[in-house]
Formats: sequence, structure tokens, C-alpha cells
Amino acid sequence: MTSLRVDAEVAENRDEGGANRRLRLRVPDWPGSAPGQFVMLSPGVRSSVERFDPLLPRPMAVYRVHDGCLEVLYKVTGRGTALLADARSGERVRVVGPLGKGFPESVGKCLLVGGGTGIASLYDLAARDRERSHVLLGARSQRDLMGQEDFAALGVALSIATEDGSTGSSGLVTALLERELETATNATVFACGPTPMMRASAEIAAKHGARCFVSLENPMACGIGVCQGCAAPRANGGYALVCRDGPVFDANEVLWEAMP
Amino acid sequence: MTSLRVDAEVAENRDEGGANRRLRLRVPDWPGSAPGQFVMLSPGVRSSVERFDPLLPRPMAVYRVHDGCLEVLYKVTGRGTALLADARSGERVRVVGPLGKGFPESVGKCLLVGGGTGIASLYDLAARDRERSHVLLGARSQRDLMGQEDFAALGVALSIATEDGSTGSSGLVTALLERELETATNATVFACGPTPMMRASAEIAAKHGARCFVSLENPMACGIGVCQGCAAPRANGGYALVCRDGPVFDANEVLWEAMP
Amino acid sequence: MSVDTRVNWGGVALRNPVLTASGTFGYGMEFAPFFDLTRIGGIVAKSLTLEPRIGHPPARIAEVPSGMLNAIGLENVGVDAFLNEKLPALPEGVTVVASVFGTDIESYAEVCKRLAGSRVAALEVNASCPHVKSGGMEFGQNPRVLAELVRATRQAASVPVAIKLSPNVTDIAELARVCEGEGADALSLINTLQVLDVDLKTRRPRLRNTLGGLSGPAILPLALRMVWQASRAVRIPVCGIGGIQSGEDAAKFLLCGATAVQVGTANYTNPRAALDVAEGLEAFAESQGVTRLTDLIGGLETEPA
Amino acid sequence: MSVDTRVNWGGVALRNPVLTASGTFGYGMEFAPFFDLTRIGGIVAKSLTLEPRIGHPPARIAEVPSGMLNAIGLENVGVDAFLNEKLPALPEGVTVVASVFGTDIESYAEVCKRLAGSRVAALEVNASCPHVKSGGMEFGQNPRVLAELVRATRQAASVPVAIKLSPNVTDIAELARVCEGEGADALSLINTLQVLDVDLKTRRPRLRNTLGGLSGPAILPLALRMVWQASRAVRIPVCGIGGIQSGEDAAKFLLCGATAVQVGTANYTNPRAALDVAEGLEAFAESQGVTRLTDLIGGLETEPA
Ligand SMILES: Cc1cc2nc3c(=O)[nH]c(=O)nc-3n(C[C@H](O)[C@H](O)[C@H](O)COP(=O)(O)OP(=O)(O)OC[C@H]3O[C@@H](n4cnc5c(N)ncnc54)[C@H](O)[C@@H]3O)c2cc1C
Ligand SMILES: Cc1cc2nc3c(=O)[nH]c(=O)nc-3n(C[C@H](O)[C@H](O)[C@H](O)COP(=O)(O)OP(=O)(O)OC[C@H]3O[C@@H](n4cnc5c(N)ncnc54)[C@H](O)[C@@H]3O)c2cc1C
Ligand SMILES: Cc1cc2nc3c(=O)[nH]c(=O)nc-3n(C[C@H](O)[C@H](O)[C@H](O)COP(=O)(O)O)c2cc1C
Ligand SMILES: Cc1cc2nc3c(=O)[nH]c(=O)nc-3n(C[C@H](O)[C@H](O)[C@H](O)COP(=O)(O)O)c2cc1C
Ligand code: FES
Ligand code: FES
Repeated sequence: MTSLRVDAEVAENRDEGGANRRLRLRVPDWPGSAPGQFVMLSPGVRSSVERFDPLLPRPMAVYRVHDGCLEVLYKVTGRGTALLADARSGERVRVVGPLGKGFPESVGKCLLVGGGTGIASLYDLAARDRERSHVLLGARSQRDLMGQEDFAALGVALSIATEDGSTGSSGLVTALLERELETATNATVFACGPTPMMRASAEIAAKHGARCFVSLENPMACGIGVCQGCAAPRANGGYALVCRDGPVFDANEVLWEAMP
Repeated sequence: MTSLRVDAEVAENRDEGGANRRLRLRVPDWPGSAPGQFVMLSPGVRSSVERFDPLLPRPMAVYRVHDGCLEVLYKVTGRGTALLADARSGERVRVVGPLGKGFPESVGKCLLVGGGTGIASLYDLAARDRERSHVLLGARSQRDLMGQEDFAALGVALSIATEDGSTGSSGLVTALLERELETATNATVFACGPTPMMRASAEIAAKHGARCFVSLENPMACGIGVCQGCAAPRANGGYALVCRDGPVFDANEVLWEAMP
Repeated sequence: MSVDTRVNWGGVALRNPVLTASGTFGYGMEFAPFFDLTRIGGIVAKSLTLEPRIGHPPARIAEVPSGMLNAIGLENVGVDAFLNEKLPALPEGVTVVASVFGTDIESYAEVCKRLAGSRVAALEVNASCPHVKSGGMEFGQNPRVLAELVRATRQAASVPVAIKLSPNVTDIAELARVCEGEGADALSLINTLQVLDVDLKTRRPRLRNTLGGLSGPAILPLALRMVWQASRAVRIPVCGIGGIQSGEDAAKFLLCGATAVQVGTANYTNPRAALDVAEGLEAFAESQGVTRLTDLIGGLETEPA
Repeated sequence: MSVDTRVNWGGVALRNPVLTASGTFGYGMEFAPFFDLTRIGGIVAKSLTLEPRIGHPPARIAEVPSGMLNAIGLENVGVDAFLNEKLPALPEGVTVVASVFGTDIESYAEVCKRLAGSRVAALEVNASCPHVKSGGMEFGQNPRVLAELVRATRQAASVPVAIKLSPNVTDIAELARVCEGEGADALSLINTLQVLDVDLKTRRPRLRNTLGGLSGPAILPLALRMVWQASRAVRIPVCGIGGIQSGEDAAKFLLCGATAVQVGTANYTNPRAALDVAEGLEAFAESQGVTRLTDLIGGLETEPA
């Protein structure tokens, strides 16, 4: 699968409640991507004015390809995503991708643990292994949840935890994982979200002897393995490049205590 | 008349043909301004994202106050104005003004010579001395002309010259001025536009013994006389600050050969 | 909760740490329409020379990404007109720092002498202006010359003297130490970064002076680095300058060791910038549970967690 | 009309003046999906040390207005893996410059020796990397040490040697002259500007290494100034680096005296940036009626019109 660089037309850029938005981009030549791969998006590329602030592109998971559009679910958390939220239909956003290595194949039950923006990395994976997947989503509150309806429409098993109990069970998503792993045999955990959540997922999986893959969200500049900015500490020494060697890693490969 | 700083709501930002646009801003506390005064507009001030590129505000003539809005006519010529063109209704643009000293009072006939973006500086002046004014507008081509209908609606005498002859007489607006001054007695010339046009207007006026005031369009950073960036060479030595001592000057005060 | 915003910058008591940078605030009264000048820490007026100066021919300014270039050429009304016309116009409660510039040590000292006995609370010696062909550049870049300048101005002054340093140097800490060694009461840094930009249409520099000084957000990280290095090298207090747009930016300078800050180019994009920064800094402190701004100074932790 | 884009950079014939900057283009093949690498002047690979290097702990990068900070710590595969794995992967027609780094003069020289006899067209000696605690910084900032470095690498190399200079110096012209005096074939400048930024939430530097290097459009005017000063001080050709995003930017460097340019950070925002710059530069020349790019070099007019 080769990567492309294209200034893609915005088909839609929709408010999804809370700080969440859905960006739909027309990328006619999209070569397809594996679950867990990502793109680099340059929000500032408006044909009318060239501006260098903010400068860097933002890494975003390929949420899915749907209705002929590449979809990205994102949360407005800073300057780049706020700018992305400004993009109107018909304007162009630079896309480089697909990038990185996606989630590996697995056998047995798949427990997909998503928190915050990490949820967006899991949809294509759930769609791939629909029957075997149980999706566990966590958020602070109902309105922070991304893509809930899409997962529901997929027909996968779906459990939700919110910290304020506004929907699903009350508490952390890792509590759901703990419960599932108590009964599951031969399950694989796929986690994406804030680092503490992924670390906790990894520990819970290890305790139950389950394999665990995590999709790391380190800040990136290039996305293609050349700036070496996205380094994640490896358990066996040195650094992996999240964009090139990941973003998906076996949780055992990550030296969690040295993660930034 | 004191100046204010306000993040004004965009009521309208309209395409007026060619690269010309009309920006209408709601400035409830606008203290009023004299013909020839200007504002500094910061196109980048969007509440959603703070961006520092482009950094500086842009000087723009107060075109007029109309229907409860401060109006600015502008031409998209670079990054700042392109960005200004992106501002949507309801968004905010920072306004500092009114600034500078406007056109002086005069007696007798007023010949208002406008070229390019300089046309925008003349509307309020024409409106002030409606009966005595003859407005001469010049542009490369019909579509480059700003505000033509507004001047026509004012009911002032109006003559137009375009370089390509697409409307009005064919040639430079200074030829119109030359012709008018041949017959006019006791006329005052008010010119705003590209430096060569203003210089030519000044020379023609001098030849006919008419007073001439020009409104200079030097690049500015602060607009309030503190950065000293807008310096214009004075005929009698040293520099005037266009934003503070002008933008309107007696043409004899300007050392034209040293203008940037 | 209220925050104690007072700081002492080398013997000058400031009600809050936010001043305005020389050359970006005129002589002060230009900003009176926009906010009450007594609500900021103080103002540093445009650099003064013995005689009035006319400055460089235009173009004097140009815009670049996240910054601007200038080569004004230190146009100013001269020290006498400042004392007679500009200073008296400023309301009582405004803390005024006079910026001093000369083409040789003697004229620097002479400007300092003329300012003695006036209401100015401190002098800031501009040892760093990068766009005057003779003078500024050399003083701030050469340790020996700088030492002489500090000595002479210190002697001529009747109020605390801050030396304003140039960023166009290999080792800012060394120059900071020179100033301290010669008895400077405080430091200010940075002045603009010496740069060049080209107009492709004319194939000439965008500024008539060829070289100019870069200011604005583009230089903020450079200023933070230099403030951090200088403030660790000396015990005299440092005033941080460069690209400050917000209270958060100012807080970064305090954490890097600055006792006060100056707001420069931001005054152009927002004539209420200095007050916004002062209020923003206080709000930041409050949000962090910091009761005295002095508690932020030098608080940057640089060892791994 | 067609434009002759060929230039000669200190003995290296380039089909056009646009190379990629070390550390921003990996070892080259990472960009093969995005454009034909033989269509640019050449690539400068990531700086190589004798042994593979692991680099600094994260965070290694941060964004600032119109720029980015980095403190990678010169992570690289080492010179042997470069020769055995990276270099052979690059298509025949790609002009490759190897960037050399060491912690002492001997290891610099040893890397140069290992590269002798390989297909690399030139060596670029990174005398300037600002974020490695020992090494880089000092070499490029001290004229005496720099002279020694130039001598040693020149002697060890079998191809032309360019010295890549640091912008963190008082007098770039002096250092350029030192390089020329010791027989360097060419110069490259600038490397990143040493800076610091603060994370207000943690009260720590945004980079784990505390200090980092600023790159991107924010440093372009600084780079132009230094290229202009250096190229007027020496006769050896200069490669201009810093913030280049477009053919117009590249043209500015040529006018300021650069014979070639390197595209760095722009590769991150646009993986086709180097080709876009090369094509943009040619288009600019054509629009100006310039038939040979060499006619632009040093064409800046600095006297008043
Ligand atoms: C592989 C990958 C996939 C991602 N997928 C998604 C997604 O599908 N939806 C989504 O909303 N977010 C996703 N993220 C996180 C997203 O990239 C950041 O939230 C975003 O970059 C924040 O940018 P900002 O400009 O709003 O914030 P700012 O704070 O202004 O960003 C400043 C800098 O920090 C970087 N940065 C800040 N926070 C993060 C973060 N959490 N992760 C990575 N970089 C960060 C930015 O890229 C930028 O360089 C993903 C991250 C990675 C690495
Ligand atoms: C007092 C005054 C009144 C003006 N009134 C109007 C008006 O009513 N309508 C209108 O369209 N234009 C007017 N202008 C000109 C307008 O300010 C410039 O066209 C505009 O700044 C160009 O900005 P830009 O970002 O599009 O161009 P850029 O080339 O990106 O601008 C870069 C920099 O150069 C400055 N600059 C570039 N061209 C000019 C210019 N011709 N005059 C002044 N500064 C310039 C900009 O302010 C900016 O700092 C006026 C200028 C002045 C001084
Ligand atoms: C137009 C302009 C004029 C300046 N004039 C002076 C001056 O007269 N004396 C001085 O010490 N600094 C002068 N400076 C430098 C500023 O005081 C300040 O050090 C610098 O701009 C960095 O701060 P900033 O990025 O907040 O603007 C000037 C800066 C600008 C932009
Ligand atoms: C992430 C990163 C890594 C870099 N690594 C190196 C390096 O290994 N060797 C080197 O000589 N320069 C290195 N540089 C500096 C660049 O080659 C270049 O000199 C600098 O970034 C300025 O150019 P730019 O503004 O176009 O990026 C690096 C720059 C960045 C941003
Ligand atoms: S983001 Fe550049 S190497 Fe990973
Ligand atoms: S624009 Fe600043 S002094 Fe006129």
C-alpha cells in the first residue's frame, strides 16, 4: 500500500456534539488502508492564503472510508484542530497517507478499548472482525463520546463507560475491560486512547494472560519516519518511531514508565 | 475624536467583482470619523484559533458608515487581504480607529482623484462636499473599479477613466484631472491611489496653481504613531509619520522622489 | 484569592511585572486612549539620543511569518524634548523607564546625566540595537566595550541602570556576567534578531537599510532560551522581552527566570496588549493557585521527572 | 524558453540547486512514494556517527508559531549501516551528500574515512547541531576548534567537504572565513537556532532536552542574513538553508549569494516540498526571463536605487 499526498476537497465537516467533529474528505485515488493506519492532515492549506502558523500537519486515524469519502473523527483540542474545524465544504485540506502499520490479525475474541480521540482508531478494526469484536468505549461524559452510533450500527457488541455516568456504566473503561477479561478466554486486547488508559489496559491484559496491542498517539511532525520526533521508548532499549514502526505496538514492547 | 479598539462582528463581507470586496462591520460604539481617516484591521482575529501569521493589522480607509455598519472597500492583493476575504458573517475582526488626520476643509471646487484602492478614501469626502465635488476615478479596467455605484448614487459629478477603455474614457485618470483643471478656477485636488498617480496629480495641480492634498498609503504596523514604520520623506527634511501626521498631506510637503 | 503582583526589578518597585518595550510604545501617551497606563508595571520609552534623530529612509518595516522586520534607525525626539514635552505629559502614577542610546560611550553617559533628577524610575541602556551601523551592535557584542559602557552609564545615572542585550551573540551568559560585574542593576533581553529579507520584484532588501531586526512571536523561543541562560548566570534581575502576546507567554518568561517582562510588537496588533498581558498573567497565577507572582520566577524544572 | 538549472556547489555538479536538509529527509527512500528523487539537486542524508545512536528521550519535537523545535539527539543508524543498507537502496541517479557528525575530531575524521570510496558526492560536516550536549555546538562556535575540524575532515575525505555552520554565533562571516582558510570546499548554513519553550502545565521545558533547535519559516530571514554575510566573506560556494517553503524562498537565497539551497522542515508539511521548490525556482526564473539560475546568485542590490 503506497502513500499519497493530495489536497483533498472537504465534502463535510460536521459538529458531532461536544468538541467532536467529523471531517469527510474526497480522495478519489485513495488506495485503501488497514485498520489502525493514519493520515497527516494540514489544516492550514487554504488555497487563498498561505500561512505558516500553525505549521505542522496533525496525525489523525483513518476512521473509515464511507460513501466515497475518507472520514476522520476528531476532537478540537488545540490550534490545529480548531483550524481544521474552520474548514468549509469545498475548501481543501492536505492529506498524506495512509501511513503506519495497522492492527495485526488476531484469533479469538477481540476486546477493543477506546478512550477519547483513540476511539477513532478502532472503527475499521471493529468492522473487520465484526463477529469477534466487543467494543468498550470510555469518555468523561456522554457528549465526549465519538462515533457511538456508528459502532452501534455495525452491530458489534458495545459497552460504554463514562466517568460521570451520563451514559453506560459509571467509571473508567478499563473497569469494563477488567470485567470482560475475567470471563473471556483467548481474547486479544486492542487499546487506543490516553497513555494512562493504554498502560492500564496493558497491565490488565497481562494479568489475564491476554495479548494487548496499543495504538500510540505521540506528537508527530512528518508521519513518515524521517524527523524521529515521535519516538516511543522500547522495553528492550532504544526508541521506536510511532509513525513508522507503529502506531500499533504490542503493549509489551513499550517502556511505559518512560513514555512522555 | 478618540480611537477605540474593538473586535467587531462581521455583518457582511461581499464580493464586489474583480478582486474587490466590501466588508461591513458592526461597531456599535463607533465615535464617527472625518473623511480620510482610517482603521487598522486585524484579519486573523478569529476567536477559535490564535494565529500569528500574518501578524500585523492592515490599514484601511473608513469608506463610510452606512446602515449602522462601518464599511470598508478593499482589494485582495496579498495575504492579509486574502485572509480578510475569508471572514464570514458573525466572525470577528479587530478594528482600531478612527486613526489619522482626514482631508482638510476647502472652498471652491473639489476634484477628487482616486485610483485603485485609493478610491475608498474619497467617498466620505465626496459625501461631505457633494455639490462642490467632481470625482475622477481611474482603474485598469471596469472590474477593478471600486464603489462606482455608490458615487453615482451620491449624485456627485463623476468621471471615469480605465486603461483598457472598458468603461469611461480610455487612459489614465490624471488625464481627466488635467482636462478639468484647464477650465476650473479655485479648485482643490484631493488624490488617493498609487504613488505615481498621486505624484502626477500633484504636479498637474501645481502646474495649474491648484492646491493638492494626497492621502498616502504607506505600509504600517501600528497606525498610531509609535512604530515609526510608515515614515514618508518630507520636502523640508526628515520624515512625517503617515499614520499620525497624515495620511493626508499637502502634496508640497512630500518629497516625492524619496517615497518608497 | 488575590495575587500579589508586585516585583522589584533591580531596585525599581513595579506594581506588576509587565512593562512595554522601547520603540513599540512611543512616549506613552499614544496609548492613553486604549487603557489606563497606571495599570501596567511601567513603560519603557523610545530610545533617546542626545540630539533628535531622523532615522532611516523607508521602507522601514516589513512583515514575515509570525514576525516583523524593522530598521527605524532610532528616530527619536532627543533627550531634551523627552524631558520637556513627553515626560510631563504622562500621568503621575505611570512608572517610566528611559531608554538610552548613543554613538559613543560619552554620548550614552551624557544622555544618562541629562535624565538624572527627572522622574524616570530607571534607565535602560540599549546596548543592542542591531540596525544602526555604528554604535549599538558593537557595544552589546563585545564584552570589553560592553563593560566600559556599563561602567560609564552606571556612573552617570542617578537611578538604577538596566542593560538591554542583543540576541546576536554566541554566549549571552558571558555578556550578562560582564554587566553584572560592572555594576548593572538589571538586565533586559532580548532586543531584535538581526535578519534580512528580499523583495523578489526589485531584487533588493525589503528594508532600505538592508538589515533589520526581527520581533514578534517568531523570536519568543529564542528569548526564552536567552533569558533562561542569562538569569542562571547572574544574580541581578532580568526583564524578558520577545514575542510576548499573552499572560501565558509572560508566565513562561517568569518561569525561565525573568523578574519582569516587556511587551513589544504586540502593542501594534493590539493597543491594549500590555494590559491584557498583565491581567492574563494575574489570571494565570490565580488559576494555578499562585499567590505571589514572585513565586513563579525561575520555577522551570529542567531535570527529568 | 528553458532555464539552465545546473549549479556547481564546491565541486559537486548538481542538476538543480535544490537539495534536502540533513535530518529532515531520512535516508531518502522514505520520500520515494512521493516523487522521483532524481529530479532534485540531491539529498543530504541524516547526520551519521561512527556508531549507531539512540537519541534523546521524548518529547523531541514541539510546534511554535511558524516553526518547530527539535531535540532529536542525532539518532542515526551509524555510518556502516548507512553504507551497507541505506545508500544502496537509493536509485543510481540520486546525488547523495552524507552528513557527518562526531563527538571529537577523531570520530568525525573516521566517519569521513569510512565514507571514502562510496558513491556519496560530497560530505557535509555538521559542525553546528545545537542540541547535543558535547560536540556539535562547540565545534561551530569556536573559530580555533572549527579550524581543526575543517582540517581533519578535509584530510580524511575523498570528496568535496562542505561545513555546515551554526547560527548561534556573533559573527558568521568570521567563521565562514575560517572554513575557507582551512580548505573547505563549500559551506552550508544555517542549522537550527537554539531555543527553549515552556509547557505551562508541567512547568517544564516542552522538550525533554530543555534546549532545542528552531526550524521552519520563522528562521528564514535569519538564514538569509547569514547567507548574505557569509557569501560576501568567502569565495567558496554557500548552500542556503532555513525555512524554505517555495521556489520564491529559494530564489531569495540565491539572490543573497547562495549557490544551492536545502529544504528542511517543509518536507514534513509537504513530502513533495523539495520537488515543488525546484520546480518553483525554475518557474520563477522563467517568469523573470532568467535563462541560467547561476545568473541569480548574489544578485541582491543593496545600494539605494
Ligand atoms: C496516530 C495518531 C492518530 C490519531 N488519531 C486521532 C483521531 O482520529 N482523532 C483525533 O481527534 N485525534 C487523533 N490523534 C491525536 C491528534 O493528532 C491530536 O489531538 C492533535 O494533533 C492535536 O492537535 P491540536 O493542534 O488541536 O493541538 P495542539 O496542542 O495545538 O497541538 C500542538 C502540537 O502537539 C501535537 N499534539 C498535541 N496533542 C497530541 C496528541 N494527543 N497526539 C498527538 N499529537 C498531539 C500536535 O500534532 C501539534 O504538533 C491521533 C494522534 C496520532 C499520533
Ligand atoms: C491609510 C491607508 C488606507 C488604506 N485604505 C485602503 C482601502 O480602503 N482599501 C484597500 O483595499 N486598501 C487600502 N490600503 C492599502 C492596504 O492597506 C493594503 O493594500 C494592504 O495592507 C495589503 O495587505 P495584504 O496583506 O493584502 O498584502 P501583503 O503584500 O501581504 O502585505 C504585506 C505587508 O505590506 C503592507 N502593504 C502592502 N501593500 C500595501 C499598500 N499598498 N499600502 C499599505 N500597506 C501595504 C501590509 O499592510 C502588510 O504589512 C490603505 C493603506 C493605507 C496606509
Ligand atoms: C519598530 C520597532 C522599534 C524598536 N525600537 C527600539 C528602540 O528604540 N530601543 C530598543 O531598545 N528597542 C527597540 N525595539 C526592540 C523592542 O524593544 C523589543 O526588544 C523587540 O521588539 C522584541 O520584543 P517583541 O518581540 O515583543 O517586539 C524596537 C522594536 C520594534 C519592532
Ligand atoms: C527534526 C530535525 C532534525 C534535524 N537533524 C539534523 C541533522 O541530523 N543534521 C544536520 O546537520 N541538521 C539537522 N537538522 C537541521 C536541518 O538540516 C536544517 O538545517 C534546519 O532545520 C533549518 O532548515 P529548515 O528551516 O528548512 O528546516 C534537523 C532539523 C530538524 C527539524
Ligand atoms: S513523526 Fe516524524 S519520525 Fe515519526
Ligand atoms: S504605522 Fe506605526 S508610526 Fe505609523
